[in-house]
Amino acid sequence: MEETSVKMLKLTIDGIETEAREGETILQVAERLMIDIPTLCHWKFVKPYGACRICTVEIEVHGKTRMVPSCSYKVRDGMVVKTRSEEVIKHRKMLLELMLARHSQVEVVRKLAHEYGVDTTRFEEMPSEQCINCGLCVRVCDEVVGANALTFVKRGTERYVSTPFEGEAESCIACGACAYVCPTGHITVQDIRDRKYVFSELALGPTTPIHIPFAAAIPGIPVIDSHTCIHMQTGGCGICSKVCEPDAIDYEMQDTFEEMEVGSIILATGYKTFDPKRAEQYGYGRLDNVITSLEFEHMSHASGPTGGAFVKADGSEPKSVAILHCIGSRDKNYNEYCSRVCCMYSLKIAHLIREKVPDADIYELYIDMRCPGSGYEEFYNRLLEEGVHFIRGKGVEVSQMPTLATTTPVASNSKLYVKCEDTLLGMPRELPVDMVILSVGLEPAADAEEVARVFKISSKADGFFMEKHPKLAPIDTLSDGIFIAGCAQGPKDIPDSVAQGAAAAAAAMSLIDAGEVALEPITSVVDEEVCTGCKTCLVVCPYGAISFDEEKHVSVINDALCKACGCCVAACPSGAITQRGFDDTQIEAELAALLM
Amino acid sequence: MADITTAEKSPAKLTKEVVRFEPRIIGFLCWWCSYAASDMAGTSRLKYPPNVSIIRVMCSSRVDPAFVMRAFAEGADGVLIAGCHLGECHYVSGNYKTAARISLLKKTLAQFGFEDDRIRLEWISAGEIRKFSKVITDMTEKVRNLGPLNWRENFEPK
Amino acid sequence: MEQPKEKLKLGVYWAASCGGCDISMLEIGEKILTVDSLADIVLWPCIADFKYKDVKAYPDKYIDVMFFNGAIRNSEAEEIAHLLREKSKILIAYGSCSYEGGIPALANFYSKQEIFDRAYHESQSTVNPDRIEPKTKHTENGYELYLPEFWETVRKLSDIVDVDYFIPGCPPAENTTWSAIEAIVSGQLPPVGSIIGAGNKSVCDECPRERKETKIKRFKRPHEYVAPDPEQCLLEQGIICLGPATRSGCEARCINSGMPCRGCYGPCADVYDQGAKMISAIGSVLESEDGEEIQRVIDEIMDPAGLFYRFSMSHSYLLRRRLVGAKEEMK
Amino acid sequence: MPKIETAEQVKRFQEHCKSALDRFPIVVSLCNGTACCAMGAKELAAAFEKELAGDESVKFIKSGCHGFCEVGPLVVVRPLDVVYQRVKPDDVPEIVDRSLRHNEVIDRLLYRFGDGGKVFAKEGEIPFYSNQSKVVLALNSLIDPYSIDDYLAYGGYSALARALEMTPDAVLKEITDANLRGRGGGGFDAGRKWNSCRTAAGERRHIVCNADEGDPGAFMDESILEGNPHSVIEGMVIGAWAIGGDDGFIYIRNEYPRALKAFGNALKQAREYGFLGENILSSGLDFDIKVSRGGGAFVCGESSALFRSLEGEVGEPRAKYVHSVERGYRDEPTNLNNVETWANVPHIINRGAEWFRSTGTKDSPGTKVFSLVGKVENTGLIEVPMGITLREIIFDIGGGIKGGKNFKAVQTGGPSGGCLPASSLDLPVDFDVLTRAGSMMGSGGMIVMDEETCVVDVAKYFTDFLIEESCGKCLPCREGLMHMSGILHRITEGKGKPEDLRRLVKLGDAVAAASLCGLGVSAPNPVLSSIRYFEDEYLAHINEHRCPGSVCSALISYHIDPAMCTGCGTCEKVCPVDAIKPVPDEERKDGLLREIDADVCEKCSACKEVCPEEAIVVESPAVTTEHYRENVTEMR
Repeated sequence: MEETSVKMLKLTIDGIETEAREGETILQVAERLMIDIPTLCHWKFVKPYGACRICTVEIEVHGKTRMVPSCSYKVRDGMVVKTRSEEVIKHRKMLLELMLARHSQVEVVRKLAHEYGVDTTRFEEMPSEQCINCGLCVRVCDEVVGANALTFVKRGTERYVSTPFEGEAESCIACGACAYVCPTGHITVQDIRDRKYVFSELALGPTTPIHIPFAAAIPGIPVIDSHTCIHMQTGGCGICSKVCEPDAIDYEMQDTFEEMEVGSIILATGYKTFDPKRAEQYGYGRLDNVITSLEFEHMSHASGPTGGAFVKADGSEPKSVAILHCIGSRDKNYNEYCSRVCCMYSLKIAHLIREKVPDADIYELYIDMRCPGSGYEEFYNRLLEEGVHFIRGKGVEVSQMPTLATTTPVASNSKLYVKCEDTLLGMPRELPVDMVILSVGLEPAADAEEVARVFKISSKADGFFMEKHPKLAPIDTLSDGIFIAGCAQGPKDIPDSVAQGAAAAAAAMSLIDAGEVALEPITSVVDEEVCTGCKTCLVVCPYGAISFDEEKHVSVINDALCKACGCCVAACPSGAITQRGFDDTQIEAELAALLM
Repeated sequence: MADITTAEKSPAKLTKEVVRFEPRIIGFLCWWCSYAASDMAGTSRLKYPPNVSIIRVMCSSRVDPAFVMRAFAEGADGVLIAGCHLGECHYVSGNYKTAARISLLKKTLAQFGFEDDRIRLEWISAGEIRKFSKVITDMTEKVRNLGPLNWRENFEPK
Repeated sequence: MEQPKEKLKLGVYWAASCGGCDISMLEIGEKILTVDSLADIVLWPCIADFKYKDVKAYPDKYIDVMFFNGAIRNSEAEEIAHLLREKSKILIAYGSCSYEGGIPALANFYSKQEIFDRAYHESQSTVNPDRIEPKTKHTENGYELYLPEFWETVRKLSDIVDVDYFIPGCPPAENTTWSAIEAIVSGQLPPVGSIIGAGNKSVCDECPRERKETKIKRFKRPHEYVAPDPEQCLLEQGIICLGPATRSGCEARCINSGMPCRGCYGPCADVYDQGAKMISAIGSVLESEDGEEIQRVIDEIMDPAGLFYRFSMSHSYLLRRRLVGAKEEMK
Repeated sequence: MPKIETAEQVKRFQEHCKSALDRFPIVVSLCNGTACCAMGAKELAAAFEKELAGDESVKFIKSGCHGFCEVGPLVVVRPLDVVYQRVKPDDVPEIVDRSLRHNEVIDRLLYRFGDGGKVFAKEGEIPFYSNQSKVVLALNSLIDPYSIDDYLAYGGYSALARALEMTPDAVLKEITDANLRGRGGGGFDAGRKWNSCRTAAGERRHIVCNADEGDPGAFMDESILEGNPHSVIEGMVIGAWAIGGDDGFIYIRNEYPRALKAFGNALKQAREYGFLGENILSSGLDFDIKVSRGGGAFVCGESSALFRSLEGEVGEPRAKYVHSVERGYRDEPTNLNNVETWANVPHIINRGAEWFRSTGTKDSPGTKVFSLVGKVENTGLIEVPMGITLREIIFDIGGGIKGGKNFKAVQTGGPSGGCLPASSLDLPVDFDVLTRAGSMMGSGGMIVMDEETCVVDVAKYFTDFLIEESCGKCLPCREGLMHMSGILHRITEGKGKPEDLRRLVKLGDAVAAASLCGLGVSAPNPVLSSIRYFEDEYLAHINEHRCPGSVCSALISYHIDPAMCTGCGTCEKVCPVDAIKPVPDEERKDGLLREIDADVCEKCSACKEVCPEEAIVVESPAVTTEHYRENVTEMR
């Protein structure tokens, strides 16, 4: 719409003469003039609703006075608006008094009523209801989110907000918009997944759809998470683009796929941690206060959900903590290999806990302490001196009740009992603790198989990428020019990963520096004397390395393109093609030698 | 292995029927997958019978059926060809050629009076070291049960 | 053709043969007169009566050139082969049978007993209630009669004796025969053991049809050859043609008649086992990238051994079908 | 039946229908309205059909509502022109024999005014009818609502034919000149509305008929739809022509199955005849009407809620500071009129604006249909010219208050209307006058109350009804009404406080001023108007704990007047709580034979209704049995 076509209207609000565009509501104009009109059911991103009537103002048009809701009443030329006339105040008081009768405990209502000097109601008071039926949630879900997961049920005084058939709304995308707009806190987002959350933040995923990826991200520009962005889920919302003054929001931006031609590739695709839900005996996801080492790291971080405080699910400080080593590692049931890093990080966790809760009882339940590396053993010794209890025996089970007859139950219902066999004492033990931290092992990245397929490299039985030679070529793969580094190749700690990464980079650079690649001299070659031009080889070559010389009527193999599979050699009916290093006579000689 | 050494060292045992027939099997292994698997199986100390003698090829599609026939003619009791899984050929499509050739070869060999188990085509990826050892073990046992082929005895005049 | 100083002594012999080779020698037409002017026939059982004793009577290396056709099926053929080797300066395996076993060698897919059973008992035209079978020795009226022994396996000539040259073909084409004769007469012979008269490439070299590099979706059986495209490669049209794996020299005579090559000229220069090579070639040109479909197409090929080893059974690595239980018999 | 394609064909077909109708020398019209059906019209119809089987001289019509519901079932025999009332199936053979075959009038079936009063035979002579002037309802007793031919025989669809020959402007001018005001309640100028809709910006225009008649005791629209559905269709098509409507809807509440059926049938016939569909009467007008059934929410009579319901959404009103003519159904220009308004349109086109304005008052011309119910002798459906006084309606047409009791008030305009007292009886009934008097015209409900009615109770009843029907969207209506009802309940229970009246008025004013839609705005009307006119009654409740109408159960007690009681014991038998006991001989005083135990009595009034001697008396304020017994003489 062109600016010029908008009609400007003159009006007076509380004695201030102003202009407004045709179609604007009184409330919009008043907001512009910083005139405060109270509202309860209004939010500028949903259509005016006119349910709470608190925004009622007095207008005078052509000498006639009326009370109208400012949120939905459109300005008219020559209109005189009084937002705080005696009549208006009287009305608001009456309405607030009515609200107080039903919503006496609702903060937003009480506050507003108090502003108008209404602290008690003359009307019969009812048990306080949290929902004031403002309908913001319903409208947000409809107009902004587009999910329509909420609606009003029944009518009149029985009216209330609910989901379809009072059940779990299928169309709900769990965006939390309803809870966000709810002025009374009546709507909360409940985590109904099986994992009881330790931190709401963890359970809800990455904060809001728009966020700066992580603290100190460069560039420090917020991104929109397309998986949780309402607009990208339902096509609704779009509020951010409405409020962004520089107009920097672009929903059309897509992930783009860039194709690059490269000479060498380093695969450093990392790992994922073992999911302890697979080991049900440890109660992860089932018991509060059983967390993974990574979750501890998150909590321990100064910008984490607890600001670095080490607390239990109920917010209290744990006085005893068990750190269980080798969860998912060195275990025939899950992964047989040692994840290499867990011993050291478990020691670090113990140290951090000692710092945060100096009087806590800290137990490390280990199979073997594996501390090779610079300064590692020394750190272990330091921990021993810090009074951490080391128990040689793997944690077997975590439960809420003691299972061993010998265990004396502790008079606290929030204790967790960690069962283990203390192999040094030679007896089973059960430790009552406040919190259990599972030192989860390292596993190949979730898409390792896919990556291996794409890059045509091999994986080891445990799923990590296979190096060309475990000792002599630990960063090479069987595919020339493809290198692996870090945990993609197998569990390793940061120094090892850095070393391997540097080595892989150097190897890749050496290829770049050389500028040319030495091929193994095992390509195939056509004997032009024998070749009759039957073209069978042209059909079989997957690389198009064979061309046909029409003049000589023979096939010709391009050495640079030939990858030396030898398929054409076998296929050549006249035996005109031979593969260097793998010609028929050589193979037959091998055969003869083997069968001698 | 123990069997063989024992048999060699104590001639007395040779006279007994209990001497086990040790088949000679030629294995044509693709460098990229099954050969790598055999390597890994070795470094992983996986056990499998020593009856398969391995010839490394760059791709299973290098295996000319003539090699197989030659192997049998020269005295092999079985031939194993192993390559990458279909669709995962290092050379894009080589193993499809192998599949077709070996299939046709098996059909032909059947007419020559070969038991099906004497020639075997397997897809073994580099990671499948257990499959590799399983295939070797299984094939050795099967060929052992079939008995020696002794192809030359078919036609070499006595 | 230059007249040699002395007239050549020429022999032609047939072992397990159909006689076609003998006739093919006449296919050179009026050139036979040239041959006659250049050479004397000292042995040719097909056209004149020669006795073993006559041949035995020849001094060693008496015969300048010996054309030996037919495979070695029995002890008689073997004996004569040895004899002729002794009496000949140049021994030539003439025709597919002596060169690579030929049609008789298809008998290698059967055992001797199976052949006897079929020939002397099972065939509909045979009445043999006493189940009489040929014996190598028979006594009649006090006379001992001998029959050659029927071998288990048909062999090519070169398996029995050293052969100097080979002329392939079933039968060898006119120009193959003639160019071989020319080479012999002119004395411009390649090293011993070579193939003469034929080309060094494959039939495709002589084939006028065009190969378009299309892959094959399915194979047709002979009764399905309905008017193939006369311009396009037969193999590409799904008709199994052994041309690519067969030595040239025949001028693609079958293909030019609309029939696929059956491989009578034997393997190409660098190949030993023609059948194996053909299996490899056929397996390379299928279009499919689906294991099951590949299997289905392969299953459509009937009698692959008979197809790929029609002439070359004795020139293969495996030589014959496995004799089940033969091991015990032999021991 | 080929479609009628021109005005000429309409005329010819009308003549054809008329002559077909004229072939019957005798017409029997049985009122098949809801009330008459409830009183046995169905059985009666079966009896007639049986009796008249094979008789080709008689046309038997099951017509729409004749209006005089009080005395149904009604049968009209023409050309004898006699009205039989309260006819039973047993009477049918006699009617057929005497009235049909022998042109005799059966006296005992005629309407009598009062006991042994004057007997009326002809329809035009009966005061109930003679004081009406029927326009919209005129054809109700004449035609079979299921026969479009009947409607055509009486000139039906000639207005459509005529209108389609006029320009839309000319039609619009005619309606504007007639000053037709919306009969749905607001009395908004229909001509103006049509014009606004016609000129509103929008691609499609919708013509909607509001038949969501939810007022308790109102059945005007129902009767029109059941009795003469084609007049509504005709009116809507004319409207579509004038406004440029693209499609039509009628929103009928699902509680009107008979109306739905009749209207559905009429739509089918109209389509068949070509009065609906494409290129109606070769005018180029494409128009059809879809029926949308309401779910029974009173608020859906409100235009914005009705449109939401039409759209398939929850029927909730919206803030409508933009008129529905501009943004109605699907936010497109929509012209909404109620059934009666549309039914008036053909008459205006047929007879002209001048004729229309000749009836009624200057500002409210024409006639209005009312459903006259309550404590009046002649209840029923009436159509009267605007400007007629309430007194004429209640006393002349209605025949006065039932049982000779005194008039107390009349509630006009349904539950959102107001209670008008005797002092307002001489007010001329039109839109503006009623509004000024604190009530409203509404869609035409008229409930008459006698002295035994408690206005507080009535106000409470209507308020509770509106609480039930309030959508609950806006705070004042949802919460305010509830608290008003709470106060009213308290008052009727005798727990009223002196400040309650002021609070009710303040609350009522707030609700009226701040509510979102018409329902809330008018909801306090019953309370406010009754306080305005009957403050004394409220005060009697609050201060004296007395219910002047002897209705509010907490403020009354039932007793037996010993002077009247004969001791028959009928009351004892019907009492559901065994509160009535014979008085032991030794305690009898002043001839008291039976006594009601006020502590046990549930005040259900069952005894009062059955007592043949009218010996049951109601005292207010309530007194105990002992008190009554001791002071019975005094109290009498």
